[in-house]
Amino acid sequence: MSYEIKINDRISNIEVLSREGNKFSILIDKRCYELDIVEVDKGVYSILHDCRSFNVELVEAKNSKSYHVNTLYETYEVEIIDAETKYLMNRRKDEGEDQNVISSPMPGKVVKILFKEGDLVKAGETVVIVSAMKMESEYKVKQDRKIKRILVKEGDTVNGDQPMVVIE
Amino acid sequence: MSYEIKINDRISNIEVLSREGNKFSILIDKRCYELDIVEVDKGVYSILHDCRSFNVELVEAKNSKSYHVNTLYETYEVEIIDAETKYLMNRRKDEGEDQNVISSPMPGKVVKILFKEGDLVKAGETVVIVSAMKMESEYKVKQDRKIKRILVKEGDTVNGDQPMVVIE
Amino acid sequence: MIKKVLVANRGEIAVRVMRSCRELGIESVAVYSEVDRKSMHVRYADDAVCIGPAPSSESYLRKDKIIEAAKLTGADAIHPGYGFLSENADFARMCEKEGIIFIGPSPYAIDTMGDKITARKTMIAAGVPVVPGTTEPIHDIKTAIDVIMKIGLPVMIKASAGGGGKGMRLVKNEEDIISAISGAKSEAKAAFGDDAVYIEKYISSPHHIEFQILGDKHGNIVHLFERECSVQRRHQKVVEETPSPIMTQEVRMKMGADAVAAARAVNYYGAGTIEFIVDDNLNYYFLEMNTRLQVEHPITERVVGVDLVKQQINVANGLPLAFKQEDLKQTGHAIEMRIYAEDPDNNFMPSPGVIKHIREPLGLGVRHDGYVYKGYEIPMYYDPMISKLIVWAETRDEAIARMKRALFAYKITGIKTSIPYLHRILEVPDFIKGRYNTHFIEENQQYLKKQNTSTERSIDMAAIAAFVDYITKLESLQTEPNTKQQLGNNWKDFGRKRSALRF
Amino acid sequence: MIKKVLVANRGEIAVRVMRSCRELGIESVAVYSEVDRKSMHVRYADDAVCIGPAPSSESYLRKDKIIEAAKLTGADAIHPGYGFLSENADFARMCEKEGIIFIGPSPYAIDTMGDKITARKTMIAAGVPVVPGTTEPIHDIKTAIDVIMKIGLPVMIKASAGGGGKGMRLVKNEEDIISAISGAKSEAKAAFGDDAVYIEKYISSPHHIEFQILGDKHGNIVHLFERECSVQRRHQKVVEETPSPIMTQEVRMKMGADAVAAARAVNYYGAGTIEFIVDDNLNYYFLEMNTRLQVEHPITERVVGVDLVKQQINVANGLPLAFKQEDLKQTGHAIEMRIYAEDPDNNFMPSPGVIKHIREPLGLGVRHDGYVYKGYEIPMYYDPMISKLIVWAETRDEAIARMKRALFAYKITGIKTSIPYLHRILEVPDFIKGRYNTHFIEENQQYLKKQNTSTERSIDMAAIAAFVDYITKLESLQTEPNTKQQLGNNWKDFGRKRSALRF
Repeated sequence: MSYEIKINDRISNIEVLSREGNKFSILIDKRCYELDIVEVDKGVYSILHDCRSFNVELVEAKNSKSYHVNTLYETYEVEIIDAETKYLMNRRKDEGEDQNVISSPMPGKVVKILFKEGDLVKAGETVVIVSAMKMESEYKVKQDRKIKRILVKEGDTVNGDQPMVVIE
Repeated sequence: MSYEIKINDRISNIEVLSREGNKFSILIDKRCYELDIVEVDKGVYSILHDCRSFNVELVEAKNSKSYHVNTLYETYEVEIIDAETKYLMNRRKDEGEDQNVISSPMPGKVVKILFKEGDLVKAGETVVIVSAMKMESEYKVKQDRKIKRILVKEGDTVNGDQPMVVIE
Repeated sequence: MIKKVLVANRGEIAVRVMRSCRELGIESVAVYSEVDRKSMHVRYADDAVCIGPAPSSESYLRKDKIIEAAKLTGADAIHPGYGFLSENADFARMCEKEGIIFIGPSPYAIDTMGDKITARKTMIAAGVPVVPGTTEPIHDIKTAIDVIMKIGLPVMIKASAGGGGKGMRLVKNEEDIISAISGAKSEAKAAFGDDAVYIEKYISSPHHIEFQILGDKHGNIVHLFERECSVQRRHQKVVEETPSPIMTQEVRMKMGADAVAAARAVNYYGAGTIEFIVDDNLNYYFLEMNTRLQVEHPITERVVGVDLVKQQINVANGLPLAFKQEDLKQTGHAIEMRIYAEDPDNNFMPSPGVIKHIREPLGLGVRHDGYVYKGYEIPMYYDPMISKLIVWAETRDEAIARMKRALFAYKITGIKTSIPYLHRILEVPDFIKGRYNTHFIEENQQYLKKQNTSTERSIDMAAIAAFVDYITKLESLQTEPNTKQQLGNNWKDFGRKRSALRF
Repeated sequence: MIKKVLVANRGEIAVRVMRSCRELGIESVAVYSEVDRKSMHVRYADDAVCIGPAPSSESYLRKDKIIEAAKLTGADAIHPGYGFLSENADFARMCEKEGIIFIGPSPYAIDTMGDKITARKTMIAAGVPVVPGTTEPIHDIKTAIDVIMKIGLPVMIKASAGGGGKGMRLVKNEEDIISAISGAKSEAKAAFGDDAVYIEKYISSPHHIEFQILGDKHGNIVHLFERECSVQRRHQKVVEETPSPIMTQEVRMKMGADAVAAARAVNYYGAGTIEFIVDDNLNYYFLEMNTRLQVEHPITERVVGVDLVKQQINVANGLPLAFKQEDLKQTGHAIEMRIYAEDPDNNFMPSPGVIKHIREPLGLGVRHDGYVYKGYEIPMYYDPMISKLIVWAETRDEAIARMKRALFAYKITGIKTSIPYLHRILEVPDFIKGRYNTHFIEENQQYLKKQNTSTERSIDMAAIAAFVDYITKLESLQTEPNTKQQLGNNWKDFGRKRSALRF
């Protein structure tokens, strides 16, 4: 069964042609790889291809189908696109969701919220300031926007990827 | 609810009197401990008692109720004795099970089996030889016995605690 | 003699101090904030006391609670580490008053060196060179010219009343002096209504070089040579090395003697650091003194072969230094790099979070001073430094190669770290040549930006690993759960099984 | 110049060799047996080739497969590590024939030093002291007395035809010589029908001291001082240190010169070790030469400041040594302890298994050369050594304290290890004093047995941790499983949920 897989911005077709123990034959787009793949520790893979030794580390991202993937020098965002994901991606496109949310990419503390619900914000203005590890990060809007909902208050602790402000 | 717990050869009564987050009040025999207990990694516990910092590491042993426990300099075998365990312990006593089995305490390879089923073995004689890490270990009987069943054959790979020979 | 040391700090430095205590047979006490309950220093210590909520102002900076913890646990000494209360003279005084040994210099030395103006005056009196400049405003051109000729070019002329670059002139050539003074003066007059100016030596390519010193309570002071700390980002040191690649033995001896003189001027005891600003011609000027252990102390430990924390404790115990200046020498080359929980490819955004997996670099010539472990959550309240990688080798080139090897083997997942950025620093030609100053990072942006090293194959391998992980999960999900294996035989027999949970 | 090195080994030494290759910019190739697919050397290498099933005879000892792997991956050199094929002259010859550089000495040197009798003769010819003794059987008492007077007391008299202790006599005092010879002869006659005897110098408290040497292909040979290896259990080294606590500078220089002479006698190049047996008066005798890197080489690396693997590669490349004897010196003190997967409290039973959790010791002066990691299963087919802990300090006392600190911080669960046993060695008075010989372990059994350090409180803590773990599991089992959290929101939506599995 063939899947679609998204690596950063590249979308590829991927399919396991055959498998015997840890020996895989995998087709990705038109490239066929004969591989020896073992998981040496939770999320840590050792892959041998043509005698070359690759180490790949996975951390599950927002759900069980998306990963942060580290190779020797690079980090990739990988997502397996199944029917569900496609559906969600389409819905997201239709509803314009997500682009309208200001989220904190890291855990931190909300230091300041500079607007209130209903306010109009000019492009480039800072909406919210989050502090983590003695550093403050400002979250701005790129275009003129209106504050629809504010989901946090000053002093709140937020997690990574937690939505803070909904704009329209 | 009070449990019985076996630490090496000591059997104690143990009970959580109260718990609030990671603060525990625990009664063991007649000793009451006020403790701050957190699991810092899977099976690795940090315990604070009267400002003293203890590090305890657990490895599950033969089932979910028994542990190998490492403290700073010591290793203990700990088993929680619930109704089931008591039942099994009694049955074991009645049937004389387990004492009649020669098991390998470590993974290894069966190098030699010196008797066959039905043979009579004299006290001190070696029944089976297992090899691991370039070292051979001999398993003997302490008293005159009869070989009831042989569960492995020469060349077999055995796991830790795997029964090899049943004697009577 | 000290029997039990409370370490008033957290993170790698707390663990590092406790290690030396353990080697000396001294017990250690950890203090921790509520979010640091699982922190390594709590696990490593013999005793541990909670001193308050996460914000430093409510815990690690609370002098009263720390003293209280020392009394509760019977600690007879306090080591402040670096940061937090390490350069707080009041805290040192409080310890003294409570009969607890403060492992650090006298409150007098902290105070004197802590105030920039007092420190500068003290250094001038001690004959230690400071950045030449006027201390009084100058109004007439002739005095200005005299002063400039005395200081020597280049100089910076600054409006006394000034700010924001107004009335500032950099003078490099003699023929520009008069026009520069006139220009600065008239600009200052126009902007601030006051034409007075200051003149200061301008150091165009400054190097930050510091000297480690050690003094005892018997008046003995030695230096342990220099550390080159010019690789800085936003005034934060990123790489430190010793010996400095620009140093000569002659200048080293002179600077060392001046560092000792600087320390002697405040009757210094304990470990301290004299920071100098140095130009390309190795003219050097006192910048400030850090009256504590530095983050980068391990490179000195490695090259000189001395455990600085043990020395601090010995001095606090009133012992004389065990060595004289002539006993000390530098062997080989050491480099330190600081690993931060931050995303170097996204404006160095801090990256707190849970360590999912960690593999620390090991082997010949590598020291790794850290405190995080698998499963540990790096809190968002403190400094993002998670560890320090220190390598030693016979030569600088070999040390660089070794550092690359160590960075290659250092794996952390779950958070972003500065490791890829540090890799890139080691590839910058100016760094390799040892020709760099404090402008290094800003001048080498083109080398330090994220390079695209992706090949089609490496992208494919990333995709394949994720895909295989996914389908393996899917398969195990579609198989009937094997509860028996997970929970041991006995659960099932007793019909307790509700479902199989991960624990 | 060598571009790619195949490491014909596994475990810590394979990783250690690859580290130096990486620093030199040389690619590395791992070979592995079927059970070693997940082993660290496979993960660390640039290339990896499977060479057969688990038993060494079918993989790591298969010369043909290893050469084949080198050709397949384009490796131009092979490093044999220690053990396996490292002292196999045939393998060295095969490499040569196939145009692959063998990183080690010449086949001639391996052969000569590999045969005990040839080696002894070669050493006598080179003027290197060997254990004094007769090589021909002696029949008459007068000759025997002459020989004994020449060798000096004490001596061991052994029946030529003998065995099993029959006809053996230890002579310590001059007045016992005649009766001992007569007794031995008549006992030999009675037992074997032959009264001929051998006489050999008896070393009552032997020390095992070895010298590291390095030679190049241009006839330069230096020594890198001694390693004291007298702490042995069943002829296996357990602790090594340098400098030797019994060595004097004078004897060191003499032994070093003899070690160089020994190596020169076989035109040695590469790294090698001359083992000596030494008595309490520092009389020393050649024992054997190891024509390879030793397990304990890191203590020399630390105290002399030289990367021995890099030196081996440089020599193999035909480069001359970069230093002369007078450039080398010892700084401080280093100790190595070997960590085995074995149960010291159960007759040193091997303990293969899965590493559940590992925390490696770090910090100032600690090097840890290992290869296991969390989740790794130590196979039952190979040597039980899992890592080596090497510490350095200014003095021997400090090094011992540091080793204790490192052992304290070194945590492995899932298997039994020798760590508690090593701890006890460091507490033995004779070890602390540095007064020990090869009888150390057997003479100090009372200190080395498991001590009961349990207190009621520590037993209670063990019980409590297990109990809390148990009831936490029980609770989560009795709660409705929160599938959502475990698998992400999306699973549920699509009704794929069958059960919650741990993955």
